[in-house]
Amino acid sequence: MDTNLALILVLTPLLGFLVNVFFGKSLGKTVSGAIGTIAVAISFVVSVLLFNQITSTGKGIEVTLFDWIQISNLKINLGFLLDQLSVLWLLFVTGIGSLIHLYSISYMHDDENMHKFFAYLNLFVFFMITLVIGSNLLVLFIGWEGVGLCSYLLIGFWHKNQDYNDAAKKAFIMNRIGDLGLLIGMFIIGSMFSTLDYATLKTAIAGASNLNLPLLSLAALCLFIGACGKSAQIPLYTWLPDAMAGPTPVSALIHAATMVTAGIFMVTRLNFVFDLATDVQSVIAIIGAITSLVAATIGLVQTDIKKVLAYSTVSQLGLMFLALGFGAYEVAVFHVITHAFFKACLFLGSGSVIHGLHGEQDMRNMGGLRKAMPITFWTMLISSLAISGVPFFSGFFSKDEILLTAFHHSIPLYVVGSIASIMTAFYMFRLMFLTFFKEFRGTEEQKHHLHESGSLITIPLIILAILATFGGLISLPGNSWLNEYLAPLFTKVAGEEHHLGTTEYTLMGVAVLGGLLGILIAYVKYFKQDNVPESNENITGLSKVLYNKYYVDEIYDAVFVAPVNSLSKFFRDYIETGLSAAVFGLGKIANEIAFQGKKLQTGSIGLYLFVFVLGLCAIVSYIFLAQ
Amino acid sequence: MIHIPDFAHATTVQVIFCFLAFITVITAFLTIFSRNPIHSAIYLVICFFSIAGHYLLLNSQFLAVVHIIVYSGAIMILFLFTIMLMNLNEQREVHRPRITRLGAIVSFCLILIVLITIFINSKPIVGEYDSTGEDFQSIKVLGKILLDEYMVPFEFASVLLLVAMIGTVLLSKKEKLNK
Amino acid sequence: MNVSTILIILLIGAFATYFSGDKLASKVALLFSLAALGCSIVLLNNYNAGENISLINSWINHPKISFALNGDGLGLAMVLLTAALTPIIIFSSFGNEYKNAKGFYALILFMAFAMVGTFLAADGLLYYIFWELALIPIYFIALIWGNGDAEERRKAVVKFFIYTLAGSLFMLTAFIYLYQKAGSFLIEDLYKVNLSACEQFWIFLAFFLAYAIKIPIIPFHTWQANVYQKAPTVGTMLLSGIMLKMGLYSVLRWQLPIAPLAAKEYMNIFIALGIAGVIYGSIVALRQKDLKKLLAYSSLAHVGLIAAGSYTLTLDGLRGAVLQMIAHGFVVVGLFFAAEVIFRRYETREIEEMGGIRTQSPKFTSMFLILVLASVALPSTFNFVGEFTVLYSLSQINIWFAILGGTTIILGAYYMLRMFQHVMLGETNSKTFSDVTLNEGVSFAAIIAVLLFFGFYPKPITDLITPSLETILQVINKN
Amino acid sequence: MGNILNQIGIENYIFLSVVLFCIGIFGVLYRRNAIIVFMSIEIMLNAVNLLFVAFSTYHQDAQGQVFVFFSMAVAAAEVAVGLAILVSIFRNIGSISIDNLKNLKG
Repeated sequence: MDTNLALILVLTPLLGFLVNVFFGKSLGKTVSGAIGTIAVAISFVVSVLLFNQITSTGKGIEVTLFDWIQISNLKINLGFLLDQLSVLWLLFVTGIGSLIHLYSISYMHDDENMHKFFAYLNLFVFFMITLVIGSNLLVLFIGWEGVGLCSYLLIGFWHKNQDYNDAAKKAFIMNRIGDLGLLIGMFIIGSMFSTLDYATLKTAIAGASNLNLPLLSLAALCLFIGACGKSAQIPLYTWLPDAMAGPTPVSALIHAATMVTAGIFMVTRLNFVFDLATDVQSVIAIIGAITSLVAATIGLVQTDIKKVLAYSTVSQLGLMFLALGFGAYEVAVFHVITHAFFKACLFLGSGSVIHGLHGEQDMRNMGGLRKAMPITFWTMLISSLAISGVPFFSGFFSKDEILLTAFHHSIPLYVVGSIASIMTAFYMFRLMFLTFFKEFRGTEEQKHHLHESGSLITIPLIILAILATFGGLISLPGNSWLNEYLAPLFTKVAGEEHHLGTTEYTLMGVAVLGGLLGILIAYVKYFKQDNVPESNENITGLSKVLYNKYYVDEIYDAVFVAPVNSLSKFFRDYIETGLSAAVFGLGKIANEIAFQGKKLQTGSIGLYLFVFVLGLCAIVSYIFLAQ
Repeated sequence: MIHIPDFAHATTVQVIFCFLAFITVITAFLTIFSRNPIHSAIYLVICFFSIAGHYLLLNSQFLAVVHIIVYSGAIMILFLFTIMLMNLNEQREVHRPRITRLGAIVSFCLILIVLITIFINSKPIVGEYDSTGEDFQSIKVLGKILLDEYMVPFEFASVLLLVAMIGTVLLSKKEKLNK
Repeated sequence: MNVSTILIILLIGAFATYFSGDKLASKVALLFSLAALGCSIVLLNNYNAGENISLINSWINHPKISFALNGDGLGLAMVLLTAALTPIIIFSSFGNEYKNAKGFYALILFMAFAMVGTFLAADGLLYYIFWELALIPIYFIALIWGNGDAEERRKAVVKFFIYTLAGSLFMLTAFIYLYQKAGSFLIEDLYKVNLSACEQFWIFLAFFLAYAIKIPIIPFHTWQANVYQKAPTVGTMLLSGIMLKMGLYSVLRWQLPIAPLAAKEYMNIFIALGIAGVIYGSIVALRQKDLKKLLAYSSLAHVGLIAAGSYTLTLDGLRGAVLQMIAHGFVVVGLFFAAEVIFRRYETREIEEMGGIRTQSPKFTSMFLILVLASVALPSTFNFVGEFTVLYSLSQINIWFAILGGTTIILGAYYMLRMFQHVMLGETNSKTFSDVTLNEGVSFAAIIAVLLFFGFYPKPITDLITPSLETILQVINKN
Repeated sequence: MGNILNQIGIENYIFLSVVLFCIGIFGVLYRRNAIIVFMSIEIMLNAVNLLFVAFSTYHQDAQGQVFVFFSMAVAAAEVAVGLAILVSIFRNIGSISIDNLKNLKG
């Protein structure tokens, strides 16, 4: 029964994918969209069933299908593990996935390749489910690379534009750098414990005496590099903003709500490994904090509505890693969930705006959309309040817990995180003010066509906004349902349960004030003073550096890509020809010897005979006289 | 060990041997040195006759006869015919460079010295010359061996001669021009 | 029924094809290659049922040479690869018109015959004969039916021929030396010979020269790109899909067990050479302008990794190497076929002149993309299984080997996706690109089906090859 | 019947043969006239034949003489063909000096 449920869960999206690939075109746009949506919705229903089962029994379900790869000291099954963590992930992956599928039916309706879009989305859900429910690291890796592939396909969905293709390629390759780290981490773990299975690994580590801790730390570090690639942390974050080239639902689903949280999922899944590698945990925390700050600063000056949201995503992911670095896995998971709600809502809202403006993404050409698109405005406002940490919205609780954890472990990181939060509030409201308030700054024609999107677009928005508002309820401070639910996963005793004391309330107050401060600055700057960001040429000074994302792309190009390319040219033009010449040189040497030797053949019989006689003498005397 | 003929008390056989050997060597040299090919050929005939004499001395009459027929008769006639056919005389001989002569002399001396040194150095054990008393070289015996033990090579020799004959005819046939 | 049946089928097929005339040749060849495939599957069944399918007949008494064919799991796996790829290759050529087709198809079957012989031979000299025999058909195929300027082609092909032949001569020398020691060319006897470390070193080196040129391992690869480019695609497929597996297979079957001490002693050097090939091949592939050349260098990178896996002398390394050999065989045939499909429509192999095919031919794009992804070893394709196993074995030797070898994951993705982007994506091409025909589609589908099926379920192949690899490892570790 | 070599000694025959053989070699090297070169070759052949016969007597064995017989047959064939070649060379280039026969030059 469990096996069947798991198989239905995984295979329905795959079936949807296959149907859409082979018959999508002939079925028509609406039908193919419906098939895609229903496939994911079925998975969602199954997830809910599994969730019920797990909450009632409190035990995970293990499903083993068959042997996959045999390696001498480890046997890798193709199997699934459905426990609290994976089912939680499943719920919001399939749940938000269904909503976004629904949304896409309307959003992508003008695209001639809509059936393909749904095929890819279904394939993505399939791989994401595989990633989440895999019972060992290698099955996770199937999903891990699979979602990377879907991300590649969907970023480059409009494949006629080579810039988009570049972005897609970049995403795939950067992810692969992380994947190599993940692989190496797997190798180390595999050779240390002879297993890649989570359950076995957990018992092996718990039961192991005198562990080789440095090696384990190295493994953890490698795994973290993998997480960096997928979850867009420094130094592998630059692909995510570029990934906004894809259609907006993709940005919402893959590059905000689900795929990018895979790194957090993996770290949480392997918490027993990371708990032992305390050095690596510090590294994670520091990188998380820096990422969140750097991305937030870049987000301050971006003018592309989706880029702002992209950097905001990177920044929020950084906060989650900050929490992971302190071993506060449940806090990170909590933020993943709330973030999924409000960020998906924000992206879908921005998609609605872009849809309304027929592809316009630059905020400098927006404004005053509040009246034309009220539902979009209100849902986005709610989500912005949530992400800014305004009290009683979901983001408030989760972000506050992260900062609280940070405060308990490291004041500097807490400060960095708080600054990033203030900036978040600022740029989110900058976005809101520039987009929805004041007068419309676009062309007359666009203005003429301004309209609220259809119900297929607004319904998911409303649902997500509701979730963004009340999502915080699953883990209220001091009375956390989530912590209890996830408790069986973690080895650590939940001794650090925060008592709500003065410190906590003070910190909460500070966070709220900070958020409000950010909103206030944005209000003053972009509503009162009616500033509009300068056009590209007029950006100077620090903002130019920020606007150009600290020139990180250029630096990467100069440091990694360009040398490899010139090395390639050098190899092609010199080494290859050189080696080839060396081989031909051998032939030429033989040729030359022959040419020189040919001169000995004078054709003069007398000379031949003379030499012959000499040779005869030499041989005969050697044979008879040498002894 | 080497048996040096004692000229003072030389037997008839020894005298004949020395005489024949002298003629052989001298005519051989003359064959090479005479400028006129006709003379060379005539000296060569003499040389062959003297070698036939050696054969007789060694009591192999059959070979001596065959030698005279084949060499002095057939081969030398061929030589003479060829020379005459080409109308060769000493004028046509190109004067050779000195280096060639030097080379020839050097190799002559060298190979002579080497061969003789080898022979002397190899310390041949020459004991008593045994004589079984059997007849081993009469025509009768030779014929038996030739047609018994060496039947196949004998046949092949005839084939060889036939082939050589055909080849010669083909080679000397004038090619028909422009055909 | 023993393994000689398949050889006989292929040989008869070659003659039958030649005498069937130009019109029927391709069909007859396909028929016989399918028969060979069927035969190999029957043999596989018999083998799995425990039947002895080997064959030993004495052939020449002095020197003692036997006509010995050994049908063990490893050999059978390689035979299956050959028997499965040959029909695909022949079928894929149906869209082309060849002059003197009967000779062409007969040579293909003859080459398959020689390669199957190489995989099965259990006698040193017989093996050597088959090994060299395989060279002759490809020489003519590349020379007569190749493309590009005839003079340059001749140069490239002759270079290839002489180069590989010269390498093989060292192997022959090694075999003759071994014969002096063992008094027989039979592989079991050669395994038993006791050689000093010094002798093993020289024999190892002699074998290595032959194999390094054939595989090719850098720096012996200079023939590869040119020949791949100049040969007709069928020839390139045969070369890259099967023939270079001969070299890799021989490393496992002959080189390592005969000279195990040397293999252990110099393991690191040869692994490093293989990995250098991975990195070098990947980097050179980045900037290739010719599609077939790019694929040639990608092939160089992949076989470098396979060779590195073989030289680890661990069960994982050998097993991964064999799995990767088979996977790479299918992928590379598919990729070259894709290049050919493009060439049939565009008459060019220059990447710059392509682009924008995706809008015109979505089906072809999907198939090509799957092959590209398989080539970069995406999990759930067969290549991943092999690559993962090989990399894992490398990590057991030294973690740096795994890291450096693992760069293939990054660089491979880089050059393959870059190629894919420039060939398939972008603005719609002005030249029309008709979608794949049924013939082409069937070839692609067959390859992709194999890759995906074994990607999820490699167990049949693993089970087939593991016992023979364990035997080989026992020989390696006997002292 | 006594052995004739009792009186002469095999070594004298060997010396004679060696000298004859060397004269032959000398002739081949010294002369440029192809016919004389041929004659020199005949001298060398005869030197060997002589040695055969001498040793045949020494061993009291007829085999040596049989060999001489075959060698003569071969020599006859050789001379016939060789002279035919010389004739046709002379016909073509009007000379039989071996200095002119350098077509095999590399």
